[in-house]
Amino acid sequence: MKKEELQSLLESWSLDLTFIEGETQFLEVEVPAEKLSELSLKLKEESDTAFDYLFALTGVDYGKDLGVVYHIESTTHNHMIVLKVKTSDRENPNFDSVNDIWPAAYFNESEAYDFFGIKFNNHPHLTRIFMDEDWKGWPMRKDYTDEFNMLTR
Amino acid sequence: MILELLNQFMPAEVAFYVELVIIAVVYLGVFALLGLFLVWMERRVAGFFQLRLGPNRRGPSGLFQTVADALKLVSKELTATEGRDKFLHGIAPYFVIVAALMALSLIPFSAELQAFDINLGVFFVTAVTSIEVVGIFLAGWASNNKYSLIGGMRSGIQMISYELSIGMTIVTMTVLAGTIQLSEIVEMQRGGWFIWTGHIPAFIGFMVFMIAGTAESNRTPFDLVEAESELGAGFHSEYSGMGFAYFFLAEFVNMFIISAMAVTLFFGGWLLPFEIGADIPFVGAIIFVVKTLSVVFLMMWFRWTFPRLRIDQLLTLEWKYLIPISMVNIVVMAILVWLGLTF
Amino acid sequence: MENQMENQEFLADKIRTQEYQLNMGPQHPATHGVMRMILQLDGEEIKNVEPVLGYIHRSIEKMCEKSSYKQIIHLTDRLDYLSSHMNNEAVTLLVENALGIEVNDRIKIIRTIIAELTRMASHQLWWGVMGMDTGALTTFMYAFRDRELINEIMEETCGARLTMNYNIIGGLRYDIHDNFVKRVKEFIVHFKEKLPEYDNLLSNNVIFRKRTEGVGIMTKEQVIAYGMNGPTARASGFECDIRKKLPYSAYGMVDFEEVLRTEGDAFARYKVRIDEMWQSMNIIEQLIDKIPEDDFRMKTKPIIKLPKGDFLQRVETARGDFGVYAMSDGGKNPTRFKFRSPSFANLHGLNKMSENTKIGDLVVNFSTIDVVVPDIDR
Amino acid sequence: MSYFKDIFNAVKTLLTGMKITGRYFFVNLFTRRDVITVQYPDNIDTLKMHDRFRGEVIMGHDENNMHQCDACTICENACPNGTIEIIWDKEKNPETGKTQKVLLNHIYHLEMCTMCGECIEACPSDAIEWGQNFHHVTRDRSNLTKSLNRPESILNPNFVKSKK
Repeated sequence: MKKEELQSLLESWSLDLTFIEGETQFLEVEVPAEKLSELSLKLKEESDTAFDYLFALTGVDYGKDLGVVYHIESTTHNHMIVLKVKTSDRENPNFDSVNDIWPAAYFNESEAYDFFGIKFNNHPHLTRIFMDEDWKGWPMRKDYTDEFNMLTR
Repeated sequence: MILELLNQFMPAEVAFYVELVIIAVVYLGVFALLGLFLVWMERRVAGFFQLRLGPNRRGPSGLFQTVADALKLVSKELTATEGRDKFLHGIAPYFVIVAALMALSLIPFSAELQAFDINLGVFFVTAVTSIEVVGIFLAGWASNNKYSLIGGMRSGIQMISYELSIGMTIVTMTVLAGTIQLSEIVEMQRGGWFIWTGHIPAFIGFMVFMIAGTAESNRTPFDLVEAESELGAGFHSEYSGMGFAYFFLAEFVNMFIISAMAVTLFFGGWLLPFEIGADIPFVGAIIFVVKTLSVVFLMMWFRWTFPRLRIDQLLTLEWKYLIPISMVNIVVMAILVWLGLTF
Repeated sequence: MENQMENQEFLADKIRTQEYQLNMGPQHPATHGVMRMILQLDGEEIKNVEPVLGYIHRSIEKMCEKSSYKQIIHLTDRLDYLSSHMNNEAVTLLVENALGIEVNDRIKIIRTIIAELTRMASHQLWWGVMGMDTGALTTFMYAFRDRELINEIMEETCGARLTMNYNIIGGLRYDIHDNFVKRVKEFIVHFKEKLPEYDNLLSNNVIFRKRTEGVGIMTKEQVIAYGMNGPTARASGFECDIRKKLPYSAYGMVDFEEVLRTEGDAFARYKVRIDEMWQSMNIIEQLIDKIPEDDFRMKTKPIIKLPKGDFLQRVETARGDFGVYAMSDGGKNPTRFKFRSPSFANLHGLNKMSENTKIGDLVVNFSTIDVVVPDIDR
Repeated sequence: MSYFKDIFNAVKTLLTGMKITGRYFFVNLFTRRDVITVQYPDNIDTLKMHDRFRGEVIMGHDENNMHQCDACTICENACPNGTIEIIWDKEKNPETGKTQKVLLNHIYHLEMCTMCGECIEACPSDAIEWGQNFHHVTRDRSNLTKSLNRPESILNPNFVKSKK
């Protein structure tokens, strides 16, 4: 499905989505955090979209907001969509887990938690997978200070 | 011979015990040298199989490399896990090494060179070699390490199973030989090696013996007890220094014993075909060692070619293939001997 | 008789058995690096596998945020070091596509040839290690014999054997060496002779077959759900070859087959990689005589700044679908640089694959999903 | 029947494998033809690396002990790891009377270098280049911190800053 067709289809679902304008590679959709799991499930279940392959799940620190970017692909239609969720809550960022929809999110959500401190509700086993269990702070956040920074001299 | 020499200058009883001590010391020396030589041979052979040279720096063709390694092992600190069963952990290597030594004493190197020629020969060897499993099992159990424990458990399953088909093959051959005294078995082959006179069942018996023997000595494709890629080092994970060296040497000497048994049972021991060179003294021993090393080489060839089996496949192979085959083999052999169809 | 049976059942109830945990790794020969797996075992049978990651986490993504785009390239060498060229290519293609730099055919073809050589070298190493994991130690050296020739070619042309860092934005670091074409052709002749040996030594071996066939079966649906990719997923019939799906570099110019199998077991995963080596040779043979005379690098600006926006570039590395996701605010450095690593994605399936299998099967399964631990940990 | 067929096929495949390894064994036993390993410290004199081999970064000096580095610090900035440190001073050129940068010490931390080549790529005057030496083994890490310009070396007065 083409980018435009996909956009019009998604608009008809009336889920309060914002589409990012401009020259983007794929259709980029900004989703309100509370609608994420509803939209995800619909994207996967609907036969027109059939987004069944979670390609990448990226935690992002936008400076002020924290967010997660989902690259989701359909193996039947070969189209891709980018979902973005954001929250301005830096103390306790919280999204719904998509682990039950795409099991591929299992480690990826742990990774986002590990690096950005983003919590995912209903994730079965959210741990710090790369850093030590007792690591202080969220290292990939922009405001994280690293006393042993090798890069800036 | 030694006894006569000793009798000249000491009482007969003392001489008897002194002789035993001398023989024991000689066998210990042979054991150590044999082990070191086989380790060197394995490494060198593995080198050629793997398109490399193997040890070639110390001594001629790297012959002293293993000596250096042994010295290193002796000088190493002994470390062990906390919470191990100290007594069993300490005693386990000796089970293995004593079993190997006892079996070695029965090997008929030539008509003259056999320390201990009892009429139960073959039976005694199988009995003694099966003690080894106790040592390996204890090592696995006492180490307080799960990898060792799994290795020990596997060894229990594996060695007891494969003991059966080894035993059956030996029975097959004793049906042909009519005796279980090792020196007599060799003497029976003066007219022709058993692999020739026993033709089909003997050949099948040899194959079964080689497979089961490889499994008995815990070598690839049956090295599940150690299974480097699965268990690290298996039962001897927690042994260092001499403890490890004992296991290591015993493994190689066991390989030698299995091969020596194969040579005795199938390839006429110290005899050459058509009695060539039968009169020259000590040539028999050389012939025997050369033959045994060829069989050892065959086992090394297996090791450096085949992947390892899985534990359930190991048992499938034993119980579904080797045991039925060797059972039928005994019957076939018995019929052949009864009908006089052997050569 | 019946009585006896009853007694036995009674005994089986009485013997107290217990599941136990086994730490496999971080220093374990089968984990191919420093990775730990916590196994929940019932005797020899595996009930659960839980990978513990991060032993060689180097925060490359964080380093990328502080590096310029030129400097990022050499960091990607250190992710999946066995397909370092393809990783470099992903970053260069990302920047080139974002800036609208169209490289000439010479660059494209050379990149593709070197990528395929790297893929073969990677698969050769994997084959050797696969043999070692199943216990056939000799395969390792045979694989290295052939891999050494590729590394020689790389060293002569790129200057390094493994972390080549040969791609730069807008072209290649050096032109190909004078001997390059000759040596590659020699290698193809040599390897066509030696690849059947791989089959005879390992693939057809009855023990190896028994160890791999029917082990760790993954269906196509499972593979997609777990986000698996690369040869591992193609063994279950999932068409996920980026070279076919979204052709980049010179893959559009060549005619090759996407290797697919439907069994989904360990042997299928094994066989896919063996067949991919044939396909790689096929691709190189088609391209090696077609390298046009041209510049080996395009003109680029000295300081590279990406336009504002998000960019994604996917390439097919030896392990699968490698994605680079860059978020730029228009500056010299990216604000977020994410590597979607194929090994990490393939790891998701390990638990499912190893359900109710033996410890030996876990080693085989782990070997056939072919992870490179630095690629997981990043 | 398939029982025996299985056994037969199994033995056949095993023998095929043994044939391959056996062939290599006997070839290597008698001729050493297929041996692929190299006897490393023995061939140290004859071992030659490829011209492009990236062993370390060196600075070329000509016969008059002159180098081409005018301490522009472009390489220092291009390095992703902070491997290069350049210590320079301003000095008056006696001939022209202009003050110009003079290289005092081009410090190269080999222990931090990843051989990415960005510095050599960036250098506008081809002052630094790849060296093929790979014998970097040392007992003390401080030996790996090297000064690339030789003592008493001066800037080549005829050097041209060629923009790449």
